[in-house]
Amino acid sequence: MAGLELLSDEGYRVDGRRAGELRKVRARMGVFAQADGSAYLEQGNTKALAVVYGPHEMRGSRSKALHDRALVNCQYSMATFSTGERKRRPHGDRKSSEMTLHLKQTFEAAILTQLYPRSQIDIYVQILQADGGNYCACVNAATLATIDAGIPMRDYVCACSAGFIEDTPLADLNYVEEAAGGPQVALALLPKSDQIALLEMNSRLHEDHLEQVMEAASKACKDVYAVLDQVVRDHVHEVTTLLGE
Amino acid sequence: MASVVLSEAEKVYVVHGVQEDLRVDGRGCEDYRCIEVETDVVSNTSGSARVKLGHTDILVGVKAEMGTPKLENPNEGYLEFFVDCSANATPEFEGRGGEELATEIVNTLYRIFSSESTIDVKSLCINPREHCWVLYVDVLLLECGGNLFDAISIAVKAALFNTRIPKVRVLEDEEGSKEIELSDDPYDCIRLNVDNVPCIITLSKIGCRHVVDATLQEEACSLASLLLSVTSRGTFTCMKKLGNGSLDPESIFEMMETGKRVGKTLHASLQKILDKEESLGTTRQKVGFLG
Amino acid sequence: MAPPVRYCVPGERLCSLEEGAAGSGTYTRHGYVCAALAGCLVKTSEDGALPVVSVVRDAESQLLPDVGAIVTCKVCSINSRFAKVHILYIGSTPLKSAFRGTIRREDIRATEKDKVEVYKSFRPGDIVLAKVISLGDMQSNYLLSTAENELGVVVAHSEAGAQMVPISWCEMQCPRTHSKELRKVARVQPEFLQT
Amino acid sequence: MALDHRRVPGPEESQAPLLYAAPGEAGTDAPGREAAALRPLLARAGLLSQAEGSAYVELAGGTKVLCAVRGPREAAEGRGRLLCEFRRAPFSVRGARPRPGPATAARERELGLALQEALAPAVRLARYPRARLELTALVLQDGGSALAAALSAAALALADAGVEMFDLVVGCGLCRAPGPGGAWLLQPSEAEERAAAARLTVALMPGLNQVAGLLGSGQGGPPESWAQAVRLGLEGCQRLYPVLRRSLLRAAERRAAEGPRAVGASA
Repeated sequence: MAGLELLSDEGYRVDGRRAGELRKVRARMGVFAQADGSAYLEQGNTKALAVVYGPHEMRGSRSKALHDRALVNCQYSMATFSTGERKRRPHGDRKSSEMTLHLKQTFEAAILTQLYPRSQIDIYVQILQADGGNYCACVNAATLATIDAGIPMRDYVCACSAGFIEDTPLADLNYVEEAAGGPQVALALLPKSDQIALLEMNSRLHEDHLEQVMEAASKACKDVYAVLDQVVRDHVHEVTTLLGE
Repeated sequence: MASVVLSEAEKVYVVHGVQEDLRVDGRGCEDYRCIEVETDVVSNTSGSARVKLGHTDILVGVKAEMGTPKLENPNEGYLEFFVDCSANATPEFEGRGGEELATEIVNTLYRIFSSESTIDVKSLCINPREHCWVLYVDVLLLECGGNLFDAISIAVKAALFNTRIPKVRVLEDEEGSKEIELSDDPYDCIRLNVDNVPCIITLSKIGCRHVVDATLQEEACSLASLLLSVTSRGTFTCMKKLGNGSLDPESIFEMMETGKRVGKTLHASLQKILDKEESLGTTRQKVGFLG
Repeated sequence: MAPPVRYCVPGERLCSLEEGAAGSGTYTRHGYVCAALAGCLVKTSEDGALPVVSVVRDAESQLLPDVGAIVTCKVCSINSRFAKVHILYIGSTPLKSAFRGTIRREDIRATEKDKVEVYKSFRPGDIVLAKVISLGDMQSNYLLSTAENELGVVVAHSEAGAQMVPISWCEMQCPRTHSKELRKVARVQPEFLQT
Repeated sequence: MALDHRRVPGPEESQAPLLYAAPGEAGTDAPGREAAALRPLLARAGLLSQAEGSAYVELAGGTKVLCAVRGPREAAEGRGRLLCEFRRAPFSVRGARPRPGPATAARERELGLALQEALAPAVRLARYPRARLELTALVLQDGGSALAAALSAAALALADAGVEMFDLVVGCGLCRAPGPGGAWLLQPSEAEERAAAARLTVALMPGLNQVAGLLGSGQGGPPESWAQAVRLGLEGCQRLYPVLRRSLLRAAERRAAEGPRAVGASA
C-alpha cells in the first residue's frame, strides 16, 4: 500500500491503536422484546445486531429435523446502507451465504444442541454499519443474544481477527487494514477450554509467523471475552434486581 | 407479519374497550404510543434515523449517490425506496419471506412521495440530462409491533431531515467537457426541505369506532383500516383502504377528519423533536441501540 | 306454463325473514334474505311452514368437500398407515380439479380397527366411496373414512387387469383368473345401481 | 443490469415520442366535459368457456378489461383464500411498450393487492375452507380508469363463476384536474388521468352500501376535497350498478336457456 502507513515506526496503527489493542467494544443485551434473545454490539465502528428465536418447533419442512439434536439455523445480512458503497441486496449474495454457513458452524460447536432434539434455533444477525471484522462482531453479538435467550452453551464464543503487517501481528483489524490485502485470520474461540470453534485465514502468510498471529488472535479473543463477560454479568445483575423488587 | 392469535374473548375485550375510548394499554382512541426518534445513527449514510414506536422498531438510512436523471425528467433527481423486512423482526421473514410485505411498503412509499411538491427534486439535479443525486432511502424493519406504515413514514421523514448531501460544482473547460468537483468542506452541504413530506396515519376500524396507532392485538381485531398520508398543513396526498373488510361511507369521512387532526399534531411534535436534536448538534449524546 | 323465472344477482334483497327462510345460495342480513349467487330464485313451500328461498344455478359447479359429504375417490398410493386418494366426485357432482384426501388405517372399518391392514383393504387405482370426516389441519389434507357398510371399494381391477366382482364384504374375485383379492368392499345400495 | 441476450439489446431506457409532443395537443379531447358524466360502460359476463367464470368490461373511449376466475381449487391453508392478479397486456398502454422487469411487476402487484382487498369483503370466503379462488384481470387496453373497470369485471366474473358473495362490487375512477381548485372528474380518460393532479379509485358494494376499496394519491388538497371525491365516486358506483346487474342477469338467463338441466321449471 503506497501512501498509507498501516503501522508507524513508533508502533501505532492508523486509528492510533497499539498492535495488540482491541477497538472499543460496547454491547447491550435484550434490545428487543419480541425476540427470545437479542443483543447489539459495537466493535469500533462496526455495529451488529443479533436476534435469537428458539428453541422452537421446526419451521417449514419437518424432514430437516435432526432426531438427536437441535438444528441451528442462521442468516447473516447486511443493511443496504451499512457499507461505503450502497449494497443492492441485504442477503442472499455469495458472501452473505458463506458468512451464514460460518456462523452456523460456529454456533453448532458452542450450543448444547443435544438438549433440544427435533427442534430449531434461529440466529439472525444484521450488520448495521461495516468497518472491518464483520464476522467477529456478528459472532460476539450472537453469543450475547444466545445467552439472553437462555440457551445453554458450552462456553462463550468470542471471535476476533488478526493480521500481519510489517512483521507485527495486529489484533482486531479495521476496514482500512482489511482492505490493504495482507494476511488475515479470523478466529472464533471457546476461551475457557481454549477450543477453536472456527478458524479461517486468507491471503498468504509464512508458516513461521502463523503461531505468532494465532497467539495475537487468541489473546484478542480472550480480551473480548472479558468485555462480554462483564456485559452479561451487568445484564443479569440488572434483570435480577428488577425481578427482586 | 408477526401474527398474534387472539381468542374470541380477547377480541371482545379489546372491542369493548375501544367502544369506551379505553384501549388495552390505557390509551384513548386518538393517542399514539410513545415515539422515540433519533437521527444520525449510522455514520456511513448521508442521513439516518431510528424510530421506535412501542415494539415497532425501524431504522432508515439515506444514501446520496450520483446517477443520471430519468429521461422524462431531465432536470430532476429522484428517490429510490427499498424495504428490507429482516428476519430480526420475525423468523417468517427469513430468506425471501418478507418480500411480499416489503413490496407493499415500497409501493405505498412511492405513492405518498409521488406528488411533485413533497420533495424538491429539482434541487437534486447537478447538471441536466447528465448528473443528478439519487437518494436511496433504505428502510430496515427490525421489529414489528403494529402500525408499521406510520412508524416507517416518521422514520423516513426524520432521515430525510437529517440528510446532508455534499455540494458539488460543475466545472466546464474550453472544449466543453465537464468535470464535477466535490466540495472539500464536509459542512458545506445541501439540506432537504421536508416541510411537505407527509406522514402516514393509519386508522383501524375496531367495532364501530376507529383508533390510531393500533398494536398487533388491535390489528388482529380490525378487519379494515384506512391509510392516509397527511402533510403538516393537513392536506392528504394518499388514501388507501387496507385489509379484507369494508367500511361504511360515513365512517370514512369521520376517519378523514380524525386523520387530519391527528396528523397535524404528529407533524408538529415530530418537527419539534427534530429541531431540538438539530440544535444540540454535536454535543448530543448518541444513544443508538445502547440506551 | 311455468311462471316467469326471476333471476337475481349477489347482494339483492329477496324477502324479509318473516316471509321466507334462507335456503342454499342465500344469506341473511339485517332481517332480510339476500342472494349470494347469480342465478334464479326458487321458493319451495312445505305446507304451513315458511317457504324456503334459495338461489340455484344450472350446474352445481362450485361444490367443495364438506364434513359428512359422501365422495368418490381414486386411491393413488398406500403405505402401512394410510392410503392417499384423489377426490373426484362429491355425491354425483364431478369436481373440476381433484382434491387430495387421506384415509387413515383406523378409519377404514368400524370394527377391529387394530387388525386392519391398509394393503388388505385398498390398492392403488381402486375407486372408493368414502365420507369426509374432517377438513384436516395445516399439515394434512381432507380426512376420509370408509367405516360403514355402504362405504369402501366399488371398482377394483385384479392383477390380471380385469374388473373384479365382489364376493363378500372383504373379498373380490377376478372373473378371468378366479383369484381372490382382499378389499374393504362397499355394499352398493340398489338405488345407485344403473340398470 | 442483467441483460437478456436472446433479444437484440435496445437502449437501456427508451421513451415514446409522445413525451415530446407539444402540451395541449393531447388532453384536449374532452374540453369542458361535465364533471359527473360517466363514460358509457359495456359489461358482459360468461364469455370464456375454459374458466369457471369470466367477464369483460369496456368503457367508451377505450378501456378494455377481461377477467377470469378459476377455482375453487385445493389449497394448503385452512382458510379460504382469494388470489388476485392484475396484469397489463404489453400493448395496452399508450406509447412505448413497458419493459418487463421488477418495477413493472411491483406496480402490477400493488394493483393486484388492491383488487384482492376490495373483493375480499364481498366474497363469502368462509364458505370455501381449504380452497383458493384465483382471479386474473387482464387489461387489454388502458384508456383510463383501468383499476375501476377491473374491479367491476372481477366482481362480475366471481358472480358468474357461481362463487357465493355478499354483494357485487362496483368500481369507479376519479381524477382531479390540475391547478388549484381543480374539479374532480368521474371516470377520467387516459389523457385526463395523465394530466391529473390526483387520482382516486373507489369500490362500493351497492346493496350493502359499504365501501370495499379505496386507493388514491396525489395533490387532492384538503380532506374536504377528498371527501367530496369519495362521495362523487360512490354516487358514480351506484349509477353504474344497474348496468352490471343487467349483464349478470342476462348471463344467467342465457345459461338457463342453453343448459339442458334448466332448473327454472321447478319454481
